[in-house]
Parts: sequence; C-alpha cells; structure tokens
Amino acid sequence: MFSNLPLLSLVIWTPIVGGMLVLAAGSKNSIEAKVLALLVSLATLALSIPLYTQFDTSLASMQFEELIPWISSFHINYHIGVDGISMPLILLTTFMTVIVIIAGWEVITYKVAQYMAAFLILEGLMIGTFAAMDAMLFYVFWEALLIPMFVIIGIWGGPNRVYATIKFFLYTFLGSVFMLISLLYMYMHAADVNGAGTFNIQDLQKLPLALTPQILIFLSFLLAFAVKVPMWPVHTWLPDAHVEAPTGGSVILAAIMLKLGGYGFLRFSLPITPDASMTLDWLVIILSLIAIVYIGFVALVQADMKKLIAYSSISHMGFVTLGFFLFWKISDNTGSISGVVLGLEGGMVQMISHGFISGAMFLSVGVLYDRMHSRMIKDYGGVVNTMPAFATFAVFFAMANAGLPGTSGFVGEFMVIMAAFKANFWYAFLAAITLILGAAYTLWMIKRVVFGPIANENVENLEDMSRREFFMMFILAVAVLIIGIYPAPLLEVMHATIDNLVTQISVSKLP
Amino acid sequence: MFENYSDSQVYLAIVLAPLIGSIIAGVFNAYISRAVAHTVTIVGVAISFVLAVFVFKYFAFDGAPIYNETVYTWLVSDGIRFEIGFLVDNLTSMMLVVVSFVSLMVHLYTIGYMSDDPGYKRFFSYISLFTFSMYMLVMSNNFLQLFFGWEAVGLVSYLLIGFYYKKESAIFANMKAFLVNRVGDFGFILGIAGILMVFNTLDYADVFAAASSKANLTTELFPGTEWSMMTVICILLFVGAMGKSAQVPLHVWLPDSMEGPTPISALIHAATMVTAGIFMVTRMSPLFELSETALSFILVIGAVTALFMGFLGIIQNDIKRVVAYSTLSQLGYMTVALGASAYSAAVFHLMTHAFFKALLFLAAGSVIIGMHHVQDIRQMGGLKKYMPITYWTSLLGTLALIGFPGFSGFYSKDSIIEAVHASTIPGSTFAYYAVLIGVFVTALYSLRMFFIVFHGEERMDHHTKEHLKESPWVVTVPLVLLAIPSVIIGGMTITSVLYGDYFNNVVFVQQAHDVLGQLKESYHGPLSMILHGIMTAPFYLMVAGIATAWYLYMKKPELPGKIKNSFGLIYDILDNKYGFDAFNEKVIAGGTRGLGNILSKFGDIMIIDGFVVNGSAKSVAWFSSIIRHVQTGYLYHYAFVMILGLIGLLGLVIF
Amino acid sequence: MLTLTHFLVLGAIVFSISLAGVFINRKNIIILLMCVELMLLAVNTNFIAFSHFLNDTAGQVFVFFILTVAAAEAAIGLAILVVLFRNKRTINVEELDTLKG
Amino acid sequence: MNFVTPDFMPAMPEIFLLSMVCVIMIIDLFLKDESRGATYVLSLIALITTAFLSFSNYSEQSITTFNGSFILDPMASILKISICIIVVGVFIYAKDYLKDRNIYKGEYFTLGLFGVLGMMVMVSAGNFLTVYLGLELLSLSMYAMIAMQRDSIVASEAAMKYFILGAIASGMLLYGMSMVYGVTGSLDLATINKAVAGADRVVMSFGLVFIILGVAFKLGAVPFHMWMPDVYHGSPTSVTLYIASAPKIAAFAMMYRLLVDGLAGMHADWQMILIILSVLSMVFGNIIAIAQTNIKRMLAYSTISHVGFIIMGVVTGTQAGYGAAMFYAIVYAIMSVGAFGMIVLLSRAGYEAENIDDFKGLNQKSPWFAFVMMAIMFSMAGVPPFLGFWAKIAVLQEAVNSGLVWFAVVGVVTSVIGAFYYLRVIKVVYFDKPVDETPLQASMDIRLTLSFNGLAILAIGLYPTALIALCMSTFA
Repeated sequence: MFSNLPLLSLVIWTPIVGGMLVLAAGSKNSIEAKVLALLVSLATLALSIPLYTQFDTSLASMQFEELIPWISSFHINYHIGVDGISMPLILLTTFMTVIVIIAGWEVITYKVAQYMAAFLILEGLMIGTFAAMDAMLFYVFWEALLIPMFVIIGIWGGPNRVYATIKFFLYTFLGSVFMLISLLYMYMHAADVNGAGTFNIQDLQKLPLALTPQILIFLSFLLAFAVKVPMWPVHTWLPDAHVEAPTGGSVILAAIMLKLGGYGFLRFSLPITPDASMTLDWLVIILSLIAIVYIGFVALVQADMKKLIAYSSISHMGFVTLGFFLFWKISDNTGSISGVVLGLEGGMVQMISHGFISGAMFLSVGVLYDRMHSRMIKDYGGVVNTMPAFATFAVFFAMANAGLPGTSGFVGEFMVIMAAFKANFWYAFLAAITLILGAAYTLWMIKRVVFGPIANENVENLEDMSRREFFMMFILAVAVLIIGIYPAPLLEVMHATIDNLVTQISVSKLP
Repeated sequence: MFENYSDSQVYLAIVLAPLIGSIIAGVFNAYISRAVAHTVTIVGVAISFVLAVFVFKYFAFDGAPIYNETVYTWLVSDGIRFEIGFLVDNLTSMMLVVVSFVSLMVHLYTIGYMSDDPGYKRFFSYISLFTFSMYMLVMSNNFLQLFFGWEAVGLVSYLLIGFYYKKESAIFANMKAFLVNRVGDFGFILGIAGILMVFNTLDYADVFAAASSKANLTTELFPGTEWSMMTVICILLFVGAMGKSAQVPLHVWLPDSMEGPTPISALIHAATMVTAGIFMVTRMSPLFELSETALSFILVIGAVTALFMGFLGIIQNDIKRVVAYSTLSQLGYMTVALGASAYSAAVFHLMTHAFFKALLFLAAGSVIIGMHHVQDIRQMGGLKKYMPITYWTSLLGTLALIGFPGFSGFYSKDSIIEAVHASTIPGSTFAYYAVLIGVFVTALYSLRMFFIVFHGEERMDHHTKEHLKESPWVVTVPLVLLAIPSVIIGGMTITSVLYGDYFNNVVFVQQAHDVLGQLKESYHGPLSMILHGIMTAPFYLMVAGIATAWYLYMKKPELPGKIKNSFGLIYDILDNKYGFDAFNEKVIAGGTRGLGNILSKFGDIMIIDGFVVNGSAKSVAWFSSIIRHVQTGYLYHYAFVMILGLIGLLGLVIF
Repeated sequence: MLTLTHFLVLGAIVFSISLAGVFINRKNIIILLMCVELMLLAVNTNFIAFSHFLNDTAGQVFVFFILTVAAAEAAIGLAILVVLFRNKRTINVEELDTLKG
Repeated sequence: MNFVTPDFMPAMPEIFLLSMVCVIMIIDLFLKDESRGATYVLSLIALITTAFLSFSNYSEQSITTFNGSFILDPMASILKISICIIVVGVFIYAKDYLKDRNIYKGEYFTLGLFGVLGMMVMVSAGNFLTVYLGLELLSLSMYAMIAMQRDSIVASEAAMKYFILGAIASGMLLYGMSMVYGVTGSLDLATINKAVAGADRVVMSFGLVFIILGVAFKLGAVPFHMWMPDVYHGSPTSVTLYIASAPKIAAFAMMYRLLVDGLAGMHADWQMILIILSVLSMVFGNIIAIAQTNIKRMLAYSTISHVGFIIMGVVTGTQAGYGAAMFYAIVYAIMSVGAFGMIVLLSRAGYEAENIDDFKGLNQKSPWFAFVMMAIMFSMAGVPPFLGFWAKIAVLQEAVNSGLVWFAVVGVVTSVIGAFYYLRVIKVVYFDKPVDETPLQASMDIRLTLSFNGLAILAIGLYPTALIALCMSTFA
C-alpha cells in the first residue's frame, strides 16, 4: 500500500518541514509548539514503522531506494535507501526523538518552539545521514546536523555551554573536512577509471584504489568517524558537550549522533578501503581497547554524573569499533572468518542497545537535575528513600549499563567479546575488563546517589517521578528488556547486509 | 512424567512459577497486601517444589532419559545458534529438589523473620526471583544461559545484601559482593569465549561430545609460550566459580554479605547460590578432566580456603559471621573434592551442607529474633532453656556440620577426605592435611559458638532477658523440617549417590583420577562406614576439637582471653582476616581510583584537552593577536609590504 | 645614439625613485601624491619609448589616456587631502594611524 | 582608408548606463534634499534595465567589437547581470543608512553607477586600455564615495589610504602592461596571447608580476591586502557594502581577462605565483580575523580568505576551474552584501552596529533576522546546506582534479580555523543576552531585501544546480 509512496523521503522531510511549522506556530504560543512537535515526531515514527514491516530481510541490497538527479555538474544525486545496517538506526532515531520531545515537555520554558523545532530538524537530518546513498548527500546531512546541535547546546545548555558547543562544532568540523577531500579525490579517481566521476557510495565501494591512496582515505575517514564515535584520543569534546547540553541534547547526542560514527565505519571505511583497513586494523583495535580500559578508569573518578555517563558511552562505543575491525585478526589467528560476523553484528547490536541505555541514563540524570539543579554526585544520596520508583529504574538501567544478561547491554558486549577471543586472547581480556570497570563506575555512582541514608534536606524534599517521566522510563526499560531477552528479530534484519559486507571486505580493491 | 502434560511444560512450570510470583509481588508491590505477597510467592515456590520432587523421582527411580531441549533461540549470528534451553538429568533434578526445598523453607521462615519489616513484599519478590534465577542456572543446557543465571543470581544477591539500603555497611557490602563476583565473571565469560572459539558452539552436549578430541589444542598466550587450550579455558571457568563459590582470594565478599537479612544468608549465601561454582565445575567435568593443571589448581585453592577460612571462624563474635566462615571452609571442602575429581562427593557434600547450613543459619536467625537483633555472641549465653527447639535443632545442625558419625555431614565430609587422600595429582598431599586439620578447626569453632550461645552464664541485658522466648511456629517449623534431612539424608543417599550409578551419565572421570572408584572397593554400606570412621584420624580430630571447645568455653571461660593476649600477633592476623580486605581497599580499589585520577587529570584534562585541543586553539589565537600588529596603520608600512611582495614575486619568477 | 634600453633604464630609475619615495617619506602626504604622479611618468616613458621603437602608435594613445586619468586622480587625491586636513588638522603621514590592527 | 562604424550593439548596456548616469546627474541637480528619492529610484531602474539589457544581448559565442577592445561573451553577460543585481541590493541597504547620517546625496548613487560602469568595462575588456579605464573608473568612484562622509575622520583617513595605495597599485599595473606591450608589441589581449610564445621570457615575467600585483591588489590578496581592513573599517557601512561586494566580481573578471585571455601562455608562471598568494590569503585572512572585535574589520579579513579560494579556482588553469572561481566570486558577493546589510539593519541614527558585541541577543529582538545572520555566517564558513558550501566544494573539486590535493587540504584546514570566528558571531547572536533593547528600526524595503538575501543563500544552497551549471557552462 505504501509501495508507491516515497516513504523514506517522507521520513526524512516530515520532521524538517514539521520543525519549520513548529517555528512558525510556536513563536506566539508554546503549548501549540509542543503539541505540534509531538504530533510531528509521532507521525515520523509511524511513517518509519513500514521501513521495518516491509523490509525484506533476505536482501542485502538497498531497499526503499529513491534516486533524483540533484547537482548534475558534479554528478551529485539525491539518492537514498536503507539496508539492514541503516534501517534499525533510523527506527532508533525516530523512536528516541519522540522520547526527547516528551522529555522537554515541562522542562524547557525558554524559546520552546525553537527547542522543539531544533530537535525535529535534527531528527530529519540524522535520518538523512543514515539513508544517504550518495556520498556528497551524506556529507551535506552529516555537516548540516551540526547546526541544530550547536544551537541546542548553546541556547539551552549549562553555564559553560559556549565553550562546549564551539568545541563540539570545531572538533567535528575539523574531523570531517578531510573526509570531504577524500570524497572529492575518489570522485576524480572514478572519473579517471570509468570515465565519469561519481559520489554514489555503492560505486565508490567498487572503485579500485591503490594502497597509498587507500591508506590516506582510510585515515581521513578514521578521523571523521573517530571524532563522532568518539574514539580515544579525539573524545574530549564529548564529556563537555554532554555536561553542558540540556537533557534532550545529551540523549540525542549519546543515543544517535555517536552512532553516525559507527555507521560511517560500516558504510565507508570498511567497504571502500578494505586493504587499508587490513593494513591499519591494529590501529583501530588498539584505540578501541584504550577507549574501553582507559576511559573506564577515567569514568570511575568523575564527580559529575553526566560526565560519568558520557565517559561510559565512550567506553561502550569502544566495543563497537573493536567488533567492526576484528576481521583480519580473526582470519590470521584461526584461519577462518567464522566469528567475523559475530563481531560486526555485535557492534551493531551494541550501537542500538547503547542508544536506549545511554538515553535512559541521561534521562535519569535529567529527572534528578530538574529537581535539584545539580549533576554533582556529592549533592545526592539516599534518593531511594524519597523516589522509590525512580530508584528502581535507575538501578535497572545501571545494571543494563553494566551489561547484565537479560538487558540489551549484555548482548553486544557478549558477542564482541566472543569474537575478540577468536582474534586474540588479550583483546578479549582487555575488552572483558569492562565487566568489572563498567560495573564499578556505574554501581559506585548508584551507591552514592540512590542508596544510603538521606543525605540532605534537598533530597528529603524530592518527589517521585511524574507520569510523564515514568512513561519515558518505562518505554525505554521495556525496549532494553526486549532486546536483552529476545534479540533474534533485531539480528534477523542485518544478517543479509552484514554477510554482503563481509564479502565486500574480503576482496582486495587494489588495481 | 504426567499424562497429558509434556515434560517441557512441566519444566517451564517449575521455572516460571516463582518468576510469576516474584513479578506479582514486585511489580504490583504498591497495590497488594502483605498476605497476598507472601501467598503468591510461597505458592509459586511450593508448586515448583512439588514438581521438582516428581522430577527427582522421575529420574532417580524411574530412570528417565536425559531431557535436553531448546525453549527458544536467543539469537543466531555467524551461523552459531545461541539458545535458551533446559538440560534435566540426575544432577539437575537433585539440585532442583535442594534449591526448591530450602527456598520453600526460607519463604515460610521469612513470614516470621521479616514480619515487622517495611520491605516485606519486596523481600518476597526478591527471593522468588532468586529461586527463578537459580533454576535457570541449574537447568541450563548451554553456557550462555548458564552465564545468564550466573549473573541473575548475582544481581539478586546484590539486591538482597543491600536490602537495608539505608545502612552504609549494607550498601557497601552489596557493591563489594557484586564487584568481586564480576571479577569472577570476567574470567568466566573469557572461558565461555574460549569454549566458543574451540567448539564453535555453546551447547553442553555438543561441547562435551567434542571435548576429548580437542584435548591437545594449544595456544600462545605470551609470545613463545605453549599453553594447553583446555587448561586455559578450565582455569578461566574456575575463576568464575571462585567468584560465586567464594574461594580465596575472591572470598572477601561472603562474610560482608551477612549484612543481608538472615533468611537470604541461609538461602543464597549458604545453601544454594554459593554452591553454583561447585555445580558448574561438576557439570563441566568432561572438560576439567582434560586438564590436570587446572585440577590441581582447583585442589590447592580449595584446600587453602577450607583450612584458613576455618581459622577465621574461631575468633568471630558475630553469630552470623561464624556460620559464614564455616560456609567458606565447607565450600573449600567441596572445591577440594572437585580438584580430586571426586565430583559426586562434592555434589553430595553440597546437598548435605545445603540442609544443615541452612538449618544453622535459620537457627541463628531464630536466636537473633529472640535476642531482638543482637548478633554478638558475647551478649548471649544459656539460651537453652529459653529456646528449646532452636537449641536442639541447632545442636543437630552443628553435629552434622562437624561430621559427627552418622550425621549426614559425616558421610559427605569423610568421603571427601578419603578421596583427597586417595588422589595422586599434584597438591593432593597438602590438600589432605589441610582438610584433616580443617576437621579439628570446624569442630572447635562450631562448638565454641554453640556453647557460648546456648550454655554458660546469661550475659544478655535485663530487658532482653525478659522478652526472651522461643520463636513463632513459622520459624521453628522450618528448623525442624530442615533438621530431619540434616541428620538422615547422608546415610540414606550415600550408597547410590556416591558409590552407586546415580551420576554415571552426568559426571565424567578419567580412569587415572577415579578416586571414588578406588574408595568403592573398601565401601560396604553406611554403617560399616561409621565403624570405619571412628577408627580414623578425622574422628579423633573432631573429638579433640569438641573437647578443646568445651574446655575453653565451658570449663575455663577466662582462658581464651589469656590465649588471645599471649598470641597477640596471630590474633591480629586472624582479626584482620589475613589483610585481604585491607589489601583490596587500599591497593586494588585505591589503586584503581588513583589510576583513574591520573588518567583523567593528566591524560584527558592536561595533555589531550589542555595541551593539544585548547593548546592549539590558544596558540592560534595568540598568533593572531600578534600577527594583527603587522597592520600598523602606517601608509608607508603598507606600501613597504606591497613592495616586499613585489620583490619577492619578482625574485621567484626570475630565479 | 640613444637606444631603447636607455629609456627603459630611465623609466625604471624614475619608477624606483617614486616607490622609494612612497615608503621613505613619512611626513607629508603631498609628497606621496607627487610620487604617484612620478610613477605614472615612469610608465609613460616606457610606453612612449616602446611605441617609438615598435613604430606602433597604440602606446602613445595609451599615454594620453594615462595623462587624463592622472589628472582626474590628482583632482580626487587633493580633494581627499582637503577633507582629511579639515578633519585632522594635519597632513602628516605618521598621524594617519587611527585605523590599524 | 575608409571609416567603418563599429558594432555598438554588444556595448548596449554600458552605453545605456552611461547615458542614464548623465541624465540622473542632471536631474539630481534640480532636486531638493527631501525629493532625493527620485535619484534613488531612477538609479535602481537604471541598474535593473542594464541588467535586463545585458541579459537580452547574451550570446553563446564571444563577440568582439571596437577592434577587439570590447569582448561580449557568456561570462561577461552573467557577471554584468550579477553585478547590477548586487548593486541594486547595495543601494537598497544603503538608503536609510545615508539618510540617518545626512549624506543622502545624489552623488552616492551617481558615483555608484559610474563604478558599475567601470566594472562592466573591466568585465568586457579585451584590451589593456579598456582594462585600465574600467579599473580607474571604478577606483576613482570608490575613493570619492568613501570620502563623501566629510565629517568623519576615519572615513577620510580610509579614503586617503585607499587612494594612495590604489594609485600605486594601478601604477604598477601600468608598468607591467608597458613591459608586456614592449615585448609583444600590442595592447590587445588576444594578440598578446598569440605573441607570448615568442616573447622574451624575462621581461614577460617582469610584466606578469606587475600585472598580477595590480590584480591581487584589487582582489585584496595577501600581501597586497593591507588596504582592505582599514578601508572596510573606515568607510561608512553604506560604502563598505559597495566596495566589499560587486568589485570582487569585477576583479575576478579582470584577473581572468589579463591572465587567461592575455597571458594564458604563461600559465606555468602565474600558477606558481597565484598558489602562493592564495595560500597566504587563506592562512593570514583566517588567522588574523580571529583577533578582530570590529565586525567590519573581521569581514574584511574573511574577505581576504575568500579571495584565496577564488584564486584557487583560477590557479587550476582549467575551464571548470575558472567556472568554479566565477561561481565562488558571485556567491561571495551575495554573502558579503548580506553580511554588511545586517550591519546596516542593526545600525540607526547615531548608532553604528560595528562591533561583534552589537549583535548580542539578536535572537531575542528578531528570530528571523537572527536566522538570516546565522545562514550568512554558516554559509561563509562553508557549512552545508548553505550556498557557501557549494562554492567551496566547486573550487576544492577542481583543485583536487588538477592534482593539487595538498592545496585543497590547506584550504579546508584554514576554513576550519575560519569557522571559529563565524561561530563566534552566531554565538553572540543566539547565546548572549541583548545589551540594548531598542527594537530594529530598519524600513520595510531593507527587511524584505535582506530576508530575500538570506533565503537566497539557503534556497540556492538547497538547489545550486542551475547556478553551478551556468557558471560551468560559461567557459566550456
């Protein structure tokens, strides 16, 4: 029934256009803006459902594909489509945006319309990034979504927001400009090889490249995506951004923006520069392991809840990149590539699950912050006495964050550790340390914030979660549980694509 | 086993009954009354207990075939199916009975013990949830689900130790417990990963089937070193067991876990959860048998735990901690048995210990109730006449614990000692003497506590004394019900369990290690074992232990103080629990935080952020503020710059 | 006998003098204006010399245009000078530094 | 020898504009100050008509007339049209500003129109002479326009500096021309182009350097940029608007005419020189801009960095490269006229919104114009989906295509540095609280034009296809 509609375009543009409407409508009255924004986000969610229901899991190729010529002079097309990698991430985006809109409902009082609009536009741009099949279109979305996030952190952020947001912008901007050069280079190279230049990602994936350019391109991609993920040592923008951003901003940042980096590795680095990836996989692996262990230690000593969760995000994303780049080490070590898919899919699951968990964690901090206006752990203690329902969720999500089996947090980590062991015992060893560190920093925070006797009268006067807050938490908790207890359906959709990806990686592109 | 019900439905019922109870009591906590809460949970556990009994009969007597089916596929990746499924055989069915019985007892007991606690419903929900998790653990047919149950029981234990979340010590203890267990799980999951790497499946049956063929696999952990893959995997797995079953050096959490309410000390930290490690190793016997290194590692660890944790029991004054340390030492015995490949003996002791240790804990709890939550034995004494039932039951429990001939503990413990004696693998000699001395120690601390609490002068304050009375029936009935098996179960079952064929198709032992096989020659039924038992060293050691206890604490109560002073150094060592806690506090925890601080302050804030990021930004700004002064505002400078540029370019093109 | 080179050298010298004048003189703006005129003279010399030795009138035509423009330029220059003097009460180059950085 | 009337048709727009200017001057003589509006309207009409005329005599292949001293080719037509449109915007923005500072004189418009005429001549120049005349016509008008604010010290100082340096620059340009003339024996660019091959290299190189210097000065490329910050800063914003926008387009045309039409044979030489100029401009422009607090000065330095990009396009020496550079020049003009328009919008009688801090809290005062400012700034920083991004892409693409990857890298890195000070403006606009609460007083026509300007930056950014294709096709 939807088959004739340009479904994907609708999913991308509904929120963007909706956002502009919100701007127009809400300048006078904020409640209108809120309601309208909620409706738009729900509509987008509804529109994105068919992407899943009508998705053919047996196909590795792009689905819901749309191609409209855009800038003919440079052969840039408005070319979008989804596969098993991007589809779950798009659903995650539409889902989380609804949550974020609800999260901002009573909290945001200043320039509500602009706030809601910013998030809706951001949503559209992020979905566009996931859906883009044309490298330049991807880049346009990729860069454009910095703008709303820049504004969100800058306007509704904390005291040090200006530093944080400019740091965020320049960091990511610097990271991605080199990718731009690489794209332009490949465009030219494509022109040399097969006559006409192209930005079509699938063509670029077929484009033969010599090793040296591959390595340079790989490095430029690595920089771009590593900053977004973020990987050590280009991660320092994230804690600041998270700490200063409003709750909604942190949620989107952690839940979706970071995933753009991981997505980039799957869509660009691995298929476009397989030989360079083979040469430099050790680099990514080492960085990932550093991220997991080093950042784990750093997270342990944070005094600021949001910083702590931000660091834990970095260390969890370390699993994603680790899982993605195990291919060659596994094949060297075991002589077969069984386990490679485990790593890749583990990384994907980790991304999805981290989307829910980190989002929920930041919402929890938000719930407290809205009441106490402090993110400092020392200002809390014994919250459970006054907010039992909240405490239940907090402990639940903490456990999920610590990768407890039965929650989604476990699935990805488990798969990646399994794969890492096949590559090298010590990879698995270092990766598994997160079992201890992750539990340590999360539970220590919980101990100091949630448990214990009532610390001060502010805590004493806390009142438990409102319906709205309870609803958000509940939805997320359900999602986390479902993925944790029955992840099979989630993996179903990506098998075909991942297998295809593996075959792409395994063939050299050297001319 | 029943008509018109398939087995799988029965097993599902066993698992789900407590889960449903727990969910009702937990989720609808606010909307239901206490009565409803404890009824649903108890009914749930009762159902599972009844079914468990049937299952046990079904396997033990009707000789049912092993049940090994998948419930559902958790996920498929890379062609590997990760599944949730049940494996039910003699071992499982036995564990089911033990777990469900103790759990049921504890449920009942709780009604009395927690009667005036605000968290009443929450507590019931937790212990039912625990029962569910434990079922998942023992019934799993693959490593994934094993790990799931493994962590789930850990979670519940975390929640229950921290049940009194206002108590600083409690919430410290529960975090400690979880983290120490995580250290174990760290090894455990690596072991599982190793399994997956070698066998490419996590299903028990497939793994065990292929095990022997992979025996000679080696891996290179450090460049240029050859390690047997099986040794690596087994030791990693056992690290997990060390965490759960509180073996040195991962035992530190168990004494602290006594912060939790007494019923769960009985259920989780004595009878069931802590024995998960023992159960796991027994399950994995086909793997462990392949690595003698791993076995002697286990043996030594177990021996150390058995002996040295026993010593600590002697000087404890908290009634629960005494029992806790005895639990540690008993777990050591089981581990020793595992090391000696006497898996059945380990499980046998597991079962007997489950009963009498649960009994002792509940008795201690009963005392605590009577004493109005005073736990220091120095304030007790002469309780015998106030709490007769408690007295007698705990006497039986104590006798069972110290292995008095005829009591169930006797059979299991003596068989372990014999087994170790017969074992030949490296470390067995040390282990033998350790467990032997252990007998003396056990008798000493058990009777010490017994005498101090129930006999001698009444040291409690006047107020408490007035209210001293026997606990209500919901408390005493479980005591009695537990006392019965504590006494008889050993003698009843030893023949079939230990020397019969009960574990034939569960436990796999290599000829070389088959110590029980050797003992079998000299075994002629329980009675003769008693007769033989009273001739051997353990018996005399035990008697000696009892005598010493009697002499020190009944005859000359002032003596211990003197001894304490004259052996100050030793006392301090014991009092500091060999300094494990101090070490963990300062070195491990402190070191971790210190490292974190260094990395955060220097790595992130100073070098990356301060130096590279902001540093480059600042330097650009600085350069900009300097370079802007080239723009002096003087015309002749401008002209001069232009001319310089001109000359420069001219030079460039000409030369 | 004068060759093209002589004229070019002359032009070059004059041109250089004018350049030097621009940045050596730090006092009087009028001198700057003179330097500019001088520069144009140097150019004119070049053009005329070339056009003579090339027997091509275009160069000389160009010179006429340059002269005209130079006149206009001088007019505007002096006008600005007057304005400047009215505002600053000085025509000292060194004091012309309110705009900088 | 018989007299042949040259074909005047190709020069129709110029001729029309010239006559219009004269008419306007005469009319203006008889107007009282309050009816000055007539001059304003007439000038707008003149510009629009000129634009229309140059559109109507657009021709695919290039026509030359006046013995080759006047060229009419697609590039010329497109640039003329864009120049006229830009200047229309300039005049609209300038009107109120002039009124408020009672320098609302006819001269502003007539001089402005003369400047436009000069630019159009430069754009169509086929001969050193026409280049020079166009250039001087433009420059002289601008000197005068700056000095028009007679009571302002900074304005007169700026005028003087601009005048002296400009004169030197054009003197050097002439000197270079004389050299080339001497070696090639012609002033006609086409002829020179043919003669280059056989000419004496040393003297040619000499001439080339002098000529490039002249061009670079007009563009404002480092190290010949010294005049720009002071002039942008000192001139009344109404004039800065003018100087900063259209003349860059003309300067690009001049560069193209001289270097490509005239000295294409020396591509190897001027490529090297231009690369140096471009790199210096991008680096210094962006870096020094960071330290600025006066927004006009900051925009001056940002202009310098943009010039670096325009040159980068020309450096490649390919048709597409010239197209890209031309696209960039036009885009730059649109952006910068918008940026200075914003300054005018915020300024009012007795209040110059010259400092970046004067933009504080614009989002409170007017979300819409805050958005316009954001669009302009992000566009200048080269962030998609705004127009400036595509300009950068086009140029970088050509740089990469011609194998100058390192050059492109320098370009993007410096533009990241540059992003900082654009972000700072947005930060001020959106994140800071307003200092003075007085609402915007600008009249409707400015608001509309500015909104249109901002929308254009976004809309063309979303669908730049046509404009890019047009510029690319120009040189194909």
